[in-house]
Amino acid sequence: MKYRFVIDPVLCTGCRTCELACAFSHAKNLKQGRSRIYPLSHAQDKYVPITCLQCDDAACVKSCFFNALRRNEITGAIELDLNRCVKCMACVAACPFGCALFDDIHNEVVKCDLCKGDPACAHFCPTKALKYTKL
Amino acid sequence: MVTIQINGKLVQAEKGEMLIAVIRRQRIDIPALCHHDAVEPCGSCRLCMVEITKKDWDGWSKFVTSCLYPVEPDLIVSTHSPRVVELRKTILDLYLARSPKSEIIQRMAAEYGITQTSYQEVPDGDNCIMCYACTRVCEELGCNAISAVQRGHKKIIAPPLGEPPVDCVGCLSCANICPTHFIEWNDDNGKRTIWGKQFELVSCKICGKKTITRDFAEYLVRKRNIPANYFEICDDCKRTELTKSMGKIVIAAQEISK
Amino acid sequence: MEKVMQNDLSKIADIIARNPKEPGSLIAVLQDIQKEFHYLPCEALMETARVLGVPMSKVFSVSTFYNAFSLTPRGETIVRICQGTACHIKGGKLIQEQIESALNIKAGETTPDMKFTIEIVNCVGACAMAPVIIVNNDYHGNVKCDKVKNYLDGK
Amino acid sequence: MRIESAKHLQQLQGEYSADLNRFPQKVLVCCGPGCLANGSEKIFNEFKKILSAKKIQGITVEALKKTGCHGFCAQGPLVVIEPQGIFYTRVQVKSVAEIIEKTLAGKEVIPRLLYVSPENGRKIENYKEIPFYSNQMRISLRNVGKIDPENIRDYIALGGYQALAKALTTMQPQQVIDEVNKSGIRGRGGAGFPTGRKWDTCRKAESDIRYVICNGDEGDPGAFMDRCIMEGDPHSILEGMIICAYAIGSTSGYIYVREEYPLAVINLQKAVEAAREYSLLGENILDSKLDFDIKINRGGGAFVCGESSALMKSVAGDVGEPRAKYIRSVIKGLHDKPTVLNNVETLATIPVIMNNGSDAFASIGTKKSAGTKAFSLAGKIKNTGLIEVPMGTTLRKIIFDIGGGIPNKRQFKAVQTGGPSGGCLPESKLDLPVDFDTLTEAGSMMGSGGMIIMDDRTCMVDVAKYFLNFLVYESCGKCVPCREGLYQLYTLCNNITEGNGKEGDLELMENLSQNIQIGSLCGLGQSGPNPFLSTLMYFREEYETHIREKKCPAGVCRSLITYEITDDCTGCLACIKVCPVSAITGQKKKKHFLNQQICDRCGSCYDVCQFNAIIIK
Repeated sequence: MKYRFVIDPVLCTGCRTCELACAFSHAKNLKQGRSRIYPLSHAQDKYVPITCLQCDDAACVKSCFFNALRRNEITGAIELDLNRCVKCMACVAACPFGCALFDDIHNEVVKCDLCKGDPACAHFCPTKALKYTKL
Repeated sequence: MVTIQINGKLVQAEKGEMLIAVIRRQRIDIPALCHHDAVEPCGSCRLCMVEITKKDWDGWSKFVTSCLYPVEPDLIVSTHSPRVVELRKTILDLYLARSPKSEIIQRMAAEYGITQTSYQEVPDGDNCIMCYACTRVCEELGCNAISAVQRGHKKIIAPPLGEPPVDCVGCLSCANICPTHFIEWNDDNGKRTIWGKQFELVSCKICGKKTITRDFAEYLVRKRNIPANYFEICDDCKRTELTKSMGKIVIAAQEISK
Repeated sequence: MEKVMQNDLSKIADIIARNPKEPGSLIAVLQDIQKEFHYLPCEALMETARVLGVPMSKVFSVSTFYNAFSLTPRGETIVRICQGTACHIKGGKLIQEQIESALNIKAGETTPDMKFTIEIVNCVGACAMAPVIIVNNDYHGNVKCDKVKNYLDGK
Repeated sequence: MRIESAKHLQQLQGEYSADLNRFPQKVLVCCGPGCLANGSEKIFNEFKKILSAKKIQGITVEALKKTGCHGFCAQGPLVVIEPQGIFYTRVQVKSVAEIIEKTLAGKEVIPRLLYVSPENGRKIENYKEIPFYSNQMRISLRNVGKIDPENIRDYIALGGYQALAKALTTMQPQQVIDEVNKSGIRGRGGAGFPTGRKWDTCRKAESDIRYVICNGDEGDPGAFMDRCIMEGDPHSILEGMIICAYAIGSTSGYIYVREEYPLAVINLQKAVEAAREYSLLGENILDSKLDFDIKINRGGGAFVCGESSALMKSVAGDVGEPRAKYIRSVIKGLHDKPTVLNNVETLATIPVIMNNGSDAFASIGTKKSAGTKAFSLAGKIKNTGLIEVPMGTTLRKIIFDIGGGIPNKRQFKAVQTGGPSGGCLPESKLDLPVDFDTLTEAGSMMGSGGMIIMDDRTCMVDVAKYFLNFLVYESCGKCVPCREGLYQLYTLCNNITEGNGKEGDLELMENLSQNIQIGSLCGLGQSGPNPFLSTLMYFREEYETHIREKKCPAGVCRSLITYEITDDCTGCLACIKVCPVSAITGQKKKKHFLNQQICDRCGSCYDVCQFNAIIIK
């Protein structure tokens, strides 16, 4: 792994630019995808951007019988190979943080793949609450 | 790495890789119904057949299913030679006689110029095209709840003894992988029914949203060592819970730094 | 499906125990059960699956794939009609029709009184005397249409 | 009894052979499938009863042998008295006492039971003089009909297991393979792949375990050569397998035998047990450090299991569906290990090659197809039975000289070879020398060796329909061209026989056939359209008559024919007696009446009428 995705909740203003960036960058057939990141509010005007933590011993990877979830050793992201996914929803149910999602628009399972090394959310985050930094 | 020729173009491929992967990487549209990356190839639909030859084969060529043919050095592949196209047409024509109502078959056949089958429609023909995707996916899961029954033209996919399958966990993988959407199921009132078997869907402890079946959750706990409590709440509520606990940490951290 | 008796269950267990406890024994076990009961009772299928460690779906698949197996009880007398090539060109089909009409059932079926079952076999290797029918274990060669009933009498 | 070494085996052969020849005469009762069906078991038991009760001229019950098929099934039940070679045909239980009294005790031949030459009416005493036998050359069938298959001593007495001893003690495995290679033997199962090359590839494939499988799943309808070898001479198969095991380095083998052949299963089982008892199977065979054992697997009754990968799946206890073979089974076969799969006849021939040398074998037959081939003759032929001839013998010689031609003064129309994967050859091809390549070129194939002879009362469209129906039923259903394609081909063919054929159907069927051939996953599908294509190639006008004129020239397709009684009827009542549906009425010496409403057009009356008074329209 050469990079790390860093979230600084203190800097998050809940502007939801990241959500938009994510949805647009994962658009298919001119339809936006479901965002893989959610700045959720835990107190008045206080937000935590929730997204996949790319766990080391990931429940989603363990739950997949088809080897569809595999770690990209360069970006550190656990990527979902849609060609191998049969939508059994095991990963969606198993992720303890609720970060494997089902996208009703494209009718497929989605999760954060760090945009293959250039996460759009971090790119567009105006406050730099989201950063993708070299180790 | 090996170099092969596809439709006249030199292409690099991984050794041992199946031809279909290389062909599709070249964005060449090659039809297939039984092929799916999640499961072992079986070569039953015969649509992905290509014509192969080599320079030293003296003009001789053979027809192979690209999903089941590992690349070899110096292979010369034609994905749309006249014989191959003729073969695909015949196969689609046969499919259309068997499953005239299947949309995907209609669409694929139309792409090869067939809108009406040349043959007699098979009496009681249904949309099951016997591609084994469902049985293979079930085998991959380790459930083996369904299998091909009988043989030849009478072959169907069914649970053992035609009764609700004991080993089924209701994960819907079979229904999802089915290229013709033939496998029926429904979720209603917290219950899921598939293959004549009824399953209880797990309700989120917090919001009550229905997730996967209780059997599948237990199966994942048993087979994949995932803590049972992971399945108690839904993904939405999990994120909210995570936000709450993260929030506490953030506030506490801010307090300390002050 | 008929309920299998208690002593039949122990018979099934004995048959399974005669073969190595491995998935590879599946066909052999089913053949032995078929031989004993003339069909495969569903309890036997389940027990076989359990003991050999083979999924029930595979047991069912195998037991419906091969001709040798039947999942429904057979009659006391099994009339097998050869439909090999030699038997066919020598009128095997007509023999089949005669037998079907004599017993009033179709090939593959069993009479309601459980006395007769008609089976079609694709060649029994007795082509020299085509057409051939086999009533239980007795071979009858050069069968004539009008004599068919004689072979079934007294059974 | 443990055979310690090759030398010990040789010594035993001397002993057993002397033991076998201690009687002045031997009685061989044929208990092949044909004779058994004609009641030869009862004849054997009668002999046994009488000979057990008293010794006749030094002959005890031990001189009585229950043998495998003698071949001439049409004349069964057969009894042969050796060493004179007296050949008794159509023997009945009541003749047994007479044979014992006259022939065994009195050395007198019973003319009534002898074979009568159809040409000159002469009675032939010795079977070697009957054209059916004199035109044959028996290699794989060398012992069938001569020995008691249940007794290993008989096999050893006739030189059995000597080839194994020779290979184990004087040859290196590679030498064995070279010898098989040089002999030019090709697989007798149908495709004709060179056996030596198969063994060589398997030996060279990297693996710790290798398997030998004998394919005894003779599924071709109309073929029964393998059955007769398995029933009549099982040890020759075992010997071939052990030699193969030595050559390729295998320790375990399987014989996959059809369950429809119960006697074959029993005899093979007994042979394996006897070979184990004599240490010809097991550890350190003939003190050569070779360990090898054989397991018998009964087939479940699926034609597709004759296909190598399907057979191997079936041996492993699975559904017999073939797999795509980009990796050949000699490299990755049973349990993914290198496997040699040979046909019964091939394996039974191996010991002869070892004994007599590859040159002797290669000198028989044709250049590209060495040796002999066993065929089963059936259908509309006089001398139905089992024969073996050198490759390159013409069809005419097989059918007319050996087979005796067509019965009932009918015309030869076609011969079907190669079972459902083969095809029908017409009269113009009768002078073809039979070998692997010429048959394939002519649009048929050798197959396992079933030959079905057809006369002018056989409809070729009906024959094609029969095979297609067979294949639709036997298709495993895995791939589309075979499952759906053959089904559609059958449907079209069926329509033609029912008078619903249309212009253009034949072209559609031809196109479909070609695509089934190239598109199917295994040999069953790839060769499935052959019966249709070969009949179309040689009998196209017959198809066209069915389609255009809605007539069946052979009078077989029942939707297209009616039977009528002409004025030639003499009122003999014969047809009335045979009509299974009582459609014919009439009085003696008066022209009979056929009720077309009741008639189901079975043709029984037509076949029985001696006055040609019944005609097909």
